[in-house]
Amino acid sequence: MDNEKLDVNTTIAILERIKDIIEANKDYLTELDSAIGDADHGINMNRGFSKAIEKVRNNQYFDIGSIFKDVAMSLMSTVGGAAGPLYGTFFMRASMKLAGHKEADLTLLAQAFREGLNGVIALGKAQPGDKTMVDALIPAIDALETAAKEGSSLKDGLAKALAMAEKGMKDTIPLVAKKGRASYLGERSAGHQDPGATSSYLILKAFYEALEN
Amino acid sequence: MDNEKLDVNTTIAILERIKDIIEANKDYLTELDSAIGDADHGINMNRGFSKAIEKVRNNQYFDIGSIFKDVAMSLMSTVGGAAGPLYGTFFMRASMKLAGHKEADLTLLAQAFREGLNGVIALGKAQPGDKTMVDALIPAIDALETAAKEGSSLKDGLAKALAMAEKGMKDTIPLVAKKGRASYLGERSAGHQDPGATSSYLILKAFYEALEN
Amino acid sequence: MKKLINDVEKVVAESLSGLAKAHADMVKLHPSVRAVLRADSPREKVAVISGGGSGHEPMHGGYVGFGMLDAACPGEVFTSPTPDQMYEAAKVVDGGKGILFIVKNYTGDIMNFQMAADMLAAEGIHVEQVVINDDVAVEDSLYTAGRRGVGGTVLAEKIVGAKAEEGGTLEEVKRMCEHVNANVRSMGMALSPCTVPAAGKPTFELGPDEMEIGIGIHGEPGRHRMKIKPAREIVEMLTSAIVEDLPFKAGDEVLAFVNGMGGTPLSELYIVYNDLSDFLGKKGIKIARSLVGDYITSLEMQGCSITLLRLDDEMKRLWDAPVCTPGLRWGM
Amino acid sequence: MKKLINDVEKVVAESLSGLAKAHADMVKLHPSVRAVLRADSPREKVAVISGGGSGHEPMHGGYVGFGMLDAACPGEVFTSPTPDQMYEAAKVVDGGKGILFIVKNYTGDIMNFQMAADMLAAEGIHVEQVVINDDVAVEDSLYTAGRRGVGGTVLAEKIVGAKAEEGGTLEEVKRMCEHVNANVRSMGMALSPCTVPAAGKPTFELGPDEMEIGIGIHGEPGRHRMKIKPAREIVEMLTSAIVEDLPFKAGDEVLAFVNGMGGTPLSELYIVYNDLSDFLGKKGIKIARSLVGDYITSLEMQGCSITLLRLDDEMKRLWDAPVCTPGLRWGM
Ligand SMILES: Nc1ncnc2c1ncn2[C@@H]1O[C@H](COP(=O)(O)OP(=O)(O)O)[C@@H](O)[C@H]1O
Ligand SMILES: Nc1ncnc2c1ncn2[C@@H]1O[C@H](COP(=O)(O)OP(=O)(O)O)[C@@H](O)[C@H]1O
Ligand SMILES: [Mg+2]
Ligand SMILES: [Mg+2]
Ligand SMILES: [Mg+2]
Ligand SMILES: [Mg+2]
Repeated sequence: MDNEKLDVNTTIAILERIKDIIEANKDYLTELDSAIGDADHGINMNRGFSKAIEKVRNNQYFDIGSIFKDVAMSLMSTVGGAAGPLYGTFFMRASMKLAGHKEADLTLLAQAFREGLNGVIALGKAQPGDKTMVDALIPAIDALETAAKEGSSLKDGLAKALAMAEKGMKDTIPLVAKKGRASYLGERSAGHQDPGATSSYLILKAFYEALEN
Repeated sequence: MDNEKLDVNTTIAILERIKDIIEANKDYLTELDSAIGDADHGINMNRGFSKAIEKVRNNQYFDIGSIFKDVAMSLMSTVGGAAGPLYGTFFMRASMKLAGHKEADLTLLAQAFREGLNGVIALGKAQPGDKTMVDALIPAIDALETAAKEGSSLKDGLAKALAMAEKGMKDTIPLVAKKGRASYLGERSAGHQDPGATSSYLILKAFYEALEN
Repeated sequence: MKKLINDVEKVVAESLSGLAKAHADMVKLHPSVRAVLRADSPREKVAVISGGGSGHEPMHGGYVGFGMLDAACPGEVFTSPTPDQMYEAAKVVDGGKGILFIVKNYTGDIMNFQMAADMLAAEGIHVEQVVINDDVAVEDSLYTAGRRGVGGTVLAEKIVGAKAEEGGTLEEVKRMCEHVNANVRSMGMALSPCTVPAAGKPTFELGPDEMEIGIGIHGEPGRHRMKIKPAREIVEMLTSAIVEDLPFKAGDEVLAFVNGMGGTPLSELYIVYNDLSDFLGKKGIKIARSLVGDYITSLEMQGCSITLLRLDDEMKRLWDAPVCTPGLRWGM
Repeated sequence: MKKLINDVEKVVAESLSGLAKAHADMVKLHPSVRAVLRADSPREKVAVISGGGSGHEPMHGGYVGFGMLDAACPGEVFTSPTPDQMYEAAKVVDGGKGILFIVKNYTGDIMNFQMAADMLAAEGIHVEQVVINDDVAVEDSLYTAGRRGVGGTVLAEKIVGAKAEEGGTLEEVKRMCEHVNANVRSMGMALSPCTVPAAGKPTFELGPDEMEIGIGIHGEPGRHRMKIKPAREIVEMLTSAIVEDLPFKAGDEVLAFVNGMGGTPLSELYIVYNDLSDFLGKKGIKIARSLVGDYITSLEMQGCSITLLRLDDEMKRLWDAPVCTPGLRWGM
């Protein structure tokens, strides 16, 4: 396992970490979703990443793109709701950038994430400030790219991305939702943190923490 | 109004009093019925006596039997449940004894009540100790007859009957119900006072109190 | 108390008015007493009449129509109807072939229907009565009120209604009703109590992890209170009591009826049906017909009841016969 | 949480299994993905497929059968189904005449159905989609998720299913679905919240004297919370919003649909229908057809929704056409 490059083993370790973090935060995410949605986000994400890690554990990989692709397919066919196709698309589009690569440095990872984010925006049509996962992902991936340009280490780059994701996530609190179920609440959606922005933050946290060890 | 004889005016005053007492105890009777029955006894009795007094108020009477008969018909067609036919029968059978009488002394009243009670027993087939209204009515009417034989005043007779009804009512508490809805509870019906015995006691109480004034 | 009502005194009247307006092609209300009548009655057949306390909707008003009831007489919530209702309803739907009263075994129902039967007999109208008493939760004895009439009543009304519709005589229709009653057993349970509108509070209390087994349909408490269990174990408890009682035997064909108490989602009733099907399968009892849904309820109570009816060919044929009522409809 | 279930992870699977066992004459389950299929499909007609989160039973699985849906794809409770479900279901029920997806307007549903449509298109199967968005409680705007699909979906599935059954082309069937959607409006309210089994607690809290107006069907909170009111005033609030929106006018003929959210007694729905009938009568709007009951629910939520569909002769004919599904049945 190499902490400066994302290789197959590191990627699998990250997925294990995502699964653990999502599982640990299942009730928290569901609670956030019950305030402004339909109380299933944590349940859905947990189901998805449990299936994804199962699939990944049972396979042999020679490039990291294939891992991302299997994750994408698992999420797509098990999460459902809005988050399923969105995260499925994120990992699918990222996997296309990573296809054939035995490892990724910060620059490649930033490119893959940008592709993923573009997929999410194309599918969900959310604008920044609409109170969705996009509000955590955009600043995080912007930071990742900047760090890559500045020649940061993978770990430092993810640390900066994570900090921006956290800020983006918290900044969703006062927003009035314009997309997804929370939008039905109109003004009443303000004052609550967006569940999808929170799960995006947690996924990035897992990337960072898995590399830390 | 004569306190030693039940004339038309006294009988109407008694009915007003029954209506008031039942209304005041509507929730209490319903609560007793909710413990071992279906939570409607107070509601049913209140509906019945409200209708009965309405009918009686709108009529002119020349004998007390006709009043009892109108009460019987009202109860029969508005109370429903078990209590409707039972109290309907009580007043109907009593009215037959009182038919044509402008007034009743203690002896005649005791005879009328005995007839009524016999009707209740014939219809409902309850034995003493089955935890029904019969458990209040039997000792009360026994006492009424004894008092009549002893030459008591109407008021004293009713006082004795009322005391016995109260005892009979309270004595239903430890009993296991054998008739009516409470019987479905088996042993669990013990420890609760029977709603029908309670309404019988309240009706006798109204007789007594109306005469007291 | 949270209810979609206007006035606790008017819940039955307004609900019946809504029923009649929504299903004017099938039912109408009696002009003077509280009774739901077939829109097309009277016809030359045995008239089948049922009734009982309200709060069990769609029973009985929802079962008035072709192939089922000719009239239903609803009392106040959980309170037997009064004799004048059955008397007046019978006078309208009587087609000269006699009348069958289907009565659930409750002291009040028995007495009120009996009084109506006496009043009608006095006018030369031939009335027969069958008392349904299928609830195995209640100990039966000559010296008690006996078993309650519950889910079996719905099946009896359908099958007996079909028998009357196809031209059965009063004697035949009555015998079929007794036959259904002899072959049907039920038991119910509740996860939560219900609230009689006029009473304003729940008929009993249940802890957050408790359920009540052997519940009736009037919000009366059941026989046992216990910690809540998985659906599979609840089904086993209820169905074991039912199967042992008749008893139902391997090879028997049954109609399996999973009934919701009013506040239970249909999805849960299907889970119960799934477990019931497994349970009966293991006993070698064959489900030949089924019914799943809210058919005899207790206001908003959460819970279910299970009813099994041992079928023969005639009962199957009568069950399958067309029926067109607000609450049960097929074949037309 | 009190529910008749065995395992929070298995509620959907076991419930579907019960549905399929109870109605084997009408429906069967797909062997590999979670989908309810017509027992007799495929046939040479346009196949109509719907789906969405579970918890709304009988919708959608209960609407599979003659004259309505060819397949239903249920997701987890309140969670959109995944594309593989619609994809595999479509491959089974495709009769070569094309497929219509009836989709409720929720971000997740839209995206998952779209993905399935793309996958099918890639294999040369012609799929059209109509998105139902009848909930007037939600402000509509190009820049938001738009209105939800609620009660109108049930009516669309019935009418569109009949159009497909009588041999309509994909284009015609799609146009009918758009026509229904253009003429239908709904609004709902809740007296109590519901509990997603896997979440274990209510989706929101309501005080003992509060109700929530403008509720959706996913236990999501509504737009206004207020003190509970008599049914008549609730009907007026919901129906005014509906009538003003289309707008419905004096002389219009409508289908009036009073829907229960799952935990509301039928008797209360009839009270609501009674008030609705009065309200529309005063406005000169004529009820030509009606539907009262639990047809699109939110688990055990107490509350109701009102849906009005402006009818024309063709919609009336298609509404009256025979339908034979577990949840809706007449004419056969
Ligand atoms: N159009 C969209 N674009 C991006 N993200 C979205 C969009 N709609 C919803 N989301 C995200 O999805 C999250 C909800 O996911 P989830 O609860 O799993 O789905 P559902 O709303 O279908 O129940 C929201 O918190 C939001 O972050
Ligand atoms: N067979 C019977 N004989 C005498 N009294 C009876 C009988 N059955 C029931 N009762 C009386 O009726 C009371 C219940 O009346 P009520 O609640 O109005 O009727 P229901 O049980 O039909 O709801 C009981 O408390 C009991 O005193
Ligand atoms: Mg959600
Ligand atoms: Mg009672
Ligand atoms: Mg009663
Ligand atoms: Mg969801």
